[in-house]
Amino acid sequence: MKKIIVTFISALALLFSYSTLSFAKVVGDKIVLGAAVSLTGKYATNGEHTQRGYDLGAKIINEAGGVKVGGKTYQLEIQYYDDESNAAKAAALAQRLIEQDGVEYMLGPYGSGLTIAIAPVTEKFGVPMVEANGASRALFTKGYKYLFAVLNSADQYLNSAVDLMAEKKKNATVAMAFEQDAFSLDVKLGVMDRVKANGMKVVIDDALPKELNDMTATLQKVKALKPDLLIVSGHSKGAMTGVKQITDLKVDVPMIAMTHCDAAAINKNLGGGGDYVLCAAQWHKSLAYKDSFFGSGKDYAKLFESIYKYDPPYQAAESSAALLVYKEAFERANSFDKDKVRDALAQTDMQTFYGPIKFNAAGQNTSKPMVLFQVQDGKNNVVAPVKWAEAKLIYPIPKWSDR
Amino acid sequence: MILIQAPFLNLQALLDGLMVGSIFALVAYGMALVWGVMNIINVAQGEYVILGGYITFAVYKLGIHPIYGMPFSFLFLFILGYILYRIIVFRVVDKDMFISILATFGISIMIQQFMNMIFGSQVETALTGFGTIFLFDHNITLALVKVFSFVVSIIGAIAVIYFMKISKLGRAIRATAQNARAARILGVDTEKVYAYTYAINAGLCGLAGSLVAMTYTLHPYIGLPYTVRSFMIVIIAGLGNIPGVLASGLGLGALEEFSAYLIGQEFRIGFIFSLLVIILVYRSKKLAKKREYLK
Amino acid sequence: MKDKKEFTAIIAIIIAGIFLPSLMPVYRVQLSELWIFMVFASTWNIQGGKMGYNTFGNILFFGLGMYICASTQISYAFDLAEWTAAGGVKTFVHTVKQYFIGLPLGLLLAGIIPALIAGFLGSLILGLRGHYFAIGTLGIGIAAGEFATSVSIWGGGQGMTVPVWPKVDGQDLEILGGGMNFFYYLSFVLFIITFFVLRWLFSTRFGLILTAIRDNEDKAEAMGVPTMRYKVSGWVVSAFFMGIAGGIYGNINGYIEPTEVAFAGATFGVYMVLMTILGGKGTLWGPIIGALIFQVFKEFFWTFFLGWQLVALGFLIVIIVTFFPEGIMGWLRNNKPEWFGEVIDHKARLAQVKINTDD
Amino acid sequence: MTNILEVKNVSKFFGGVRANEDISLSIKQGSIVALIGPNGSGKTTLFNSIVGTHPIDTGSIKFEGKELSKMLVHEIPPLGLLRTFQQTKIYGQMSCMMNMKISKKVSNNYFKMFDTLPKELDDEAELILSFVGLYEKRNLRAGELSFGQQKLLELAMALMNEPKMLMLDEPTAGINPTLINGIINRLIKINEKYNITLFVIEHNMRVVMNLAEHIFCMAHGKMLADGKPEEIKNDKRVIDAYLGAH
Repeated sequence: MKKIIVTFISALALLFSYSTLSFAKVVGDKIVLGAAVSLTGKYATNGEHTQRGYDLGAKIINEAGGVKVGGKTYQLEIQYYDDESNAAKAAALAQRLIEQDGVEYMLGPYGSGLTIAIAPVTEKFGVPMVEANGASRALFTKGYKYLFAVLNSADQYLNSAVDLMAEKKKNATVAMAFEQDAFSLDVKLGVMDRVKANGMKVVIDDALPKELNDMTATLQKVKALKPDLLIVSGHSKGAMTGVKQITDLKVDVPMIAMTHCDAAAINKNLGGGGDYVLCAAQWHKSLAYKDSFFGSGKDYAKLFESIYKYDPPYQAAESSAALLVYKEAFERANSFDKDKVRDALAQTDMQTFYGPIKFNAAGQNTSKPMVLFQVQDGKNNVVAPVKWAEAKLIYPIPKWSDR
Repeated sequence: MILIQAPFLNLQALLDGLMVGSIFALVAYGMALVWGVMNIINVAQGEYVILGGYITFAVYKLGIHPIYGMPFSFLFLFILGYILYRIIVFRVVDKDMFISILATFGISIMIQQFMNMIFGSQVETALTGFGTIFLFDHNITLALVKVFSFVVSIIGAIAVIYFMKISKLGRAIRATAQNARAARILGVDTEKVYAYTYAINAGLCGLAGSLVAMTYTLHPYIGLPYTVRSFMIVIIAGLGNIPGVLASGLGLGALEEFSAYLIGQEFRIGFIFSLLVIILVYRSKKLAKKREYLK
Repeated sequence: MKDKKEFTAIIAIIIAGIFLPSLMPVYRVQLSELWIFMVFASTWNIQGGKMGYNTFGNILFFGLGMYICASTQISYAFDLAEWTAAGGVKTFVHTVKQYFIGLPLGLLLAGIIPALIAGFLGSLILGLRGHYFAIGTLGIGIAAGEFATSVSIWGGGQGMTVPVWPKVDGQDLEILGGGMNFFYYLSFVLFIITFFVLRWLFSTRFGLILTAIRDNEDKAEAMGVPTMRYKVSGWVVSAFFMGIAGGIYGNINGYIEPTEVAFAGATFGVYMVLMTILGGKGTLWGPIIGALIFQVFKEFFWTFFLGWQLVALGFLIVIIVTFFPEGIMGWLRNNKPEWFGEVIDHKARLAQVKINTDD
Repeated sequence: MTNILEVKNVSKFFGGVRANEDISLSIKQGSIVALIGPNGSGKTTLFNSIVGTHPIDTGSIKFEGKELSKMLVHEIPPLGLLRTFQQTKIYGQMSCMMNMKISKKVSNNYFKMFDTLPKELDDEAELILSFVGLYEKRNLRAGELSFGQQKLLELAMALMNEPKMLMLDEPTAGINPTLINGIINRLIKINEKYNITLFVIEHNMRVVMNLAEHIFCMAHGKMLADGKPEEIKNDKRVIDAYLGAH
C-alpha cells in the first residue's frame, strides 16, 4: 500500500517537474504556437491536411527570415497534440497547451465540432486563436473576442450551388443528406435559406450517422424520386462514399453538390466516378490571389505537391494562411503581449495567396467569397462565382448510360 | 411514406439489405466460432475487417484487380490471428469472458493506430469496374460488386459449415466447443484448436474486409459498426447455432435497411442496439416465467 | 486494509485534495478529472466488483446527468431551444444569482433523474446474468448516445455549450479562486461524499448481500434474499453519483457532445472498468488506487507518446487484464490477508472438524 | 400433531421426462422424515418443486396451509421452510463467519437492507459453528473448506436462519465417516432442541434407519412406498427398486 502511494507521489512529481521545464510562449528566438489537431480518429484525413498546412506555413515564413518583433527576428514553432477527433479531448488539450505548456497563441483544430469545443477554453484564458477549419456559424454568435477564423462560415458553403440550380430551372426539387455533426448541420442551415429564397422543394432530407459508410438508402430514394439537385455533406467520408455508391448504382441527377471533394480527392480516386460533381471550396489554386511568401495559388500548389506528393486541398491552404495572419499580426503589434496581439489580429487586413483576410467584429473573415468547382474529366475547374470561373458549368450531368 | 409511393423500393431495400447482411454474416461467423469454442467475445472483429480491406487495397494499388486481393487478405489475417492468439489471446481463454472483451478491445485500438500509421487516414476504396444490373425496367438497381460480395460471403459461409462437418480440424473444433475437457481427455490438442479457431475467425474477417474494400469505403476508424453488428447477429442466432448466423445476418441486414427508410439512417446503430436490448429483456422475461434466466 | 492504515490514507487523500490545486495549479483540470474518475470507478465497482454484474451501461447515467444539469442551468435563466439553436444570434450571459441557483438545481436533478431511470431499467435488465447483462447494458449505453445525437433541444449532433462562469463587471467572479478551482473542489467533494457513502454501504448488510450475490446468487435466493431489490438499489446508487459527476464534468469541459463527451462509452465507459480492474474489483480502495494509477499513466502517454498514445493505452489494457485480472488489492488480499481481517493461521487450515456429542 | 407440509398429486415433466408423477406426501410437525430412492428417482426434483426452484405442472404444495407452488424462490424461506443443496452452495469469497451472519433472518422491510450487522450475531454464529464443529475454521474463506465441511457450513447457515422446517439434500454425503454418528446426533438435537421438522434425502441407510421415524421411497419419479423404517426395510418393492429389478 505505502509503496504504491510513494511510487505515485513520485510519478506525479515527475509530471509536475516536466511542466515546470515546459517552454513558455517565446523561448530564445522561437515563438511557440499551440495546436490540437486530429491525427487519429474520424477526422484524421483532414487533420493531416491541416497539420501539413500549418507546417508548410511555418517553414516558408521561417525560411523567409521569420517574424520581426522589436528589431529581433523570431522563428515560428508549432506544438501539436492529437485530439483524436474527440471533442472532450480537444478541450482538455487546449487547457493543457495553455496552462501547462504556457502557449499563448493558439491555432485552430480541424473541424467545427472541435473548434466549438476549444473556443470556450481560449476565451476563458484570453488566448487568441486563429483557426482555419472551424466553419460552424455557432462559433461567431457567442461573442467570442479571441477567436479569428480565416475561412467563410459553413452556412455559405453550398449556397451558390443552390443558386446555380435556381438559374437553370424554376422551382426545382432538392434531395439532401447531411451528416449529424456541427459542420454539416450548419451547411444545411445555409442551404435551407437559399432553398426557401428560391422557392425550391425539398423532396428528400436525410440525416447520416457519424460512422457513415453506406448511403444506399438515400440514393435509392433519389432514384425513385428523381430530384434535380442532390446535396451531400459528410466530410471526406461522405464525399467518398457518396460518389462511390452513386457510381455503383448509376444514379442520374442533373446536378450534384458536395463538400470535401478535394480533401477526398474524388477526382483521382474514383476512376471518373467523381466527374461533374460540384464542390464547395474555401480556396482553389486557380484563384488569382497572391502574396510575397507563397506567390500565387498555383505556386503554393506546386510547392505543396513537391513536399507531400498530392494536390493541396483547401484545408491545407487555409491553414497555411492562418500562419501568415499570425506573422503579420505579431509584426504590427510589435510585441508578444497576447492582448496587443489580439488587437493587432482584429485589425488584420491583408492579401494572401489564399485570398484577402479581414475580420469582422465576430472574428470572421468576410472579405473572401466561397468558390464552387466542378470535377471535369479529373480536373477541378472553378465554375462559380463567375468572376473566377475558368470553365463553364456542365449541366445537366450526362446520364450514366451515355458516360 | 416513400415506401408506399414507390412500391419497388421495398424489394430494393430487401435486396440491398440482404447484400449488406451477407457481409456482416460472414464476420459474424468468425465471432460465433470464437465465442462458441473459446467463450471469447472478440471486440477486435471490426478492426480485422478493415485491416483485411487495406490488404486488398494495397494489392489494388499495385495495379492488380482487387478480386485477387481476397486470398491475400484471408491469409494475412489468418496468420495475424494465429500470432495474436499465441502472444495474447491464449492468456484470456479460460478467464472471465469480460476480461476477454477488454483484452480484445486493447488489441483493437492498437490495430486502429497502426493502420492509421501504415495506410494513412485517407478514405480509400478499391474499384472493381464491375457494372450495374437493372431489373424490372430500371426499377431495381443492383451494383454488380454487391452481388459479387453477396455470392462470395454465402459461399464462404457454406464453406465454413462444410469444413466444420468434414475436416479433421473442424471436427476437433466442434468437439472442443461441446466440451473442452472431454475433448482434451480424448487427446484433442485444444490449444492448437483454439489457435486455429481464432486464426480462422481472423481470416474470415479478412475476407469480409476485402469485400468491404470493393463494396464500401475504408478508413482506419470505422471498424466499430462491423463488430457491433456481428455481435447482434450472433446474439439473435443464439450461441452455437452456426447455420442460424447466416439467416439472422441476412435478416438483420434487411431489417436495418428498412429501418433506414422508416426511421432514418442516423438511427441505424441506435435502432440495432435498442433491438438488442429489447430482445434480451423479452427473452429473459419469458424465461423468468419458468423461473429461469439467460445465462 | 484495517482501521489505522485506512484512517491515515483517508486523511492523506483529504489533505492532498485540498492543497494540490494550489501546489500545481496548472494541473487543476487533470486533478478534477482524477476525482471524477475515482467516482466512475468506485460506482462501477458496486456492480462490476461487489455484485459481479459487469456493466457497460453506467456511462448512460453520466451522459444523462451532464445534459440534464446543463439544460437546467440554462433553462433556469433562458429559453433552452434558443440557446442550443445553431447560430442563434443573441449571446447569453448568466448573472451571478441565476448561475448559482441554476447550478445546484441542475446537479440535484442530474442525480435524481438518472437514479429513477436506473430503477426502471434495472428492474428490466438486471434479470439478465453473466455476459448477457454486460451486452444488454452495452446496448443501452450506445443506443443512448446515438439517439441523443438527434435530440434537437440538446443541439443534436452539434452539441451544446454550458453556461460560462459568471463575471462581475468584466472580471471572473472570485469564489474559491474562480471557476476552475470551484469545479475542482466540487468534483473533490463529490468524490469524498461518494467514498463515505460507499464505505458505509459496504459495511452494512446491503454491501455483504451484494458480495453474496456475486459469490452465489442462487444460494442467496434460497436463503430468502430478494436479490432483485438489492441489485436495483445498487444500480440506483451508482446512477445517482454518476449523474452528478456528469453534471460537474459538463461544466468543467464547457462543451457537451453526444457520443464523445456525454455518452463516451469508448473512452470513459472503458476507462471506468479498467481502473477498477487495475485497482482490484470488489474492494473499497481498489478503484481509487486504480483510478490514480490509470490517470497518471494516461497523462504520461498523452504527453510523451504523441501519435502512439493509443497503442500505449491498448498495450496497457492488454497487460492489465491479462496479467493483473485480480488487480492490486486482489494481489494484496492474497498476500496480506490479515489486512482484510482474515486470520489465516495454518492451524485453522489443518484443524479437523470435531463434534463433541456429549453436551 | 398437524401436518406442516402437504404435497398433493404433484407432477413435474421436463419435456417428455416424467421427473415427478402424481406425488403425494404429508409431513407431521416436528417429525424427522427421510426420502430415499435410487439415483434419478426424482428426489431432488421434488425438493426443487417444493421450494419453488421451478414451477410444477399439476398438484398443490401447502406449507402450514399456505400454497407454495405459485411463490418465487425467495418468498418461501421467510415462511420458515429452508433447504440445503446436494452440491453445496456457499459464498466462497467470504469468511465462514460472514456466511453465517448474512444468513440471519431479517424482516422484509426495505430499509432493513441498510442496517449494520449487530455484534450479538458474532456470538450466535460462533455458537452454531461450534455446534456443527467448524469453530476453528470460522475465519477461513468458505471456498477453502472441503466438500464435507461446506455441507456442515450450509447446515449451520440454515440453522442461523431459524427455520421451522429444514429440507436436507444428502447431509452426510462426502463427510468423513467417523463424523457420521456426530451428524446424526446433531440432527436429532436440532429436531428436539430447536423443534425443527427435518425432511432428509439420504442414501446412507444407517443414517436413515437411525434418524427417520417415517420414510418415503421414490422410484422412477413415482412414490413407491412409505412407512416406518422396519416396514420399508422389509418392503420387497423397495429392495427391488434398489437392486434395479424390473
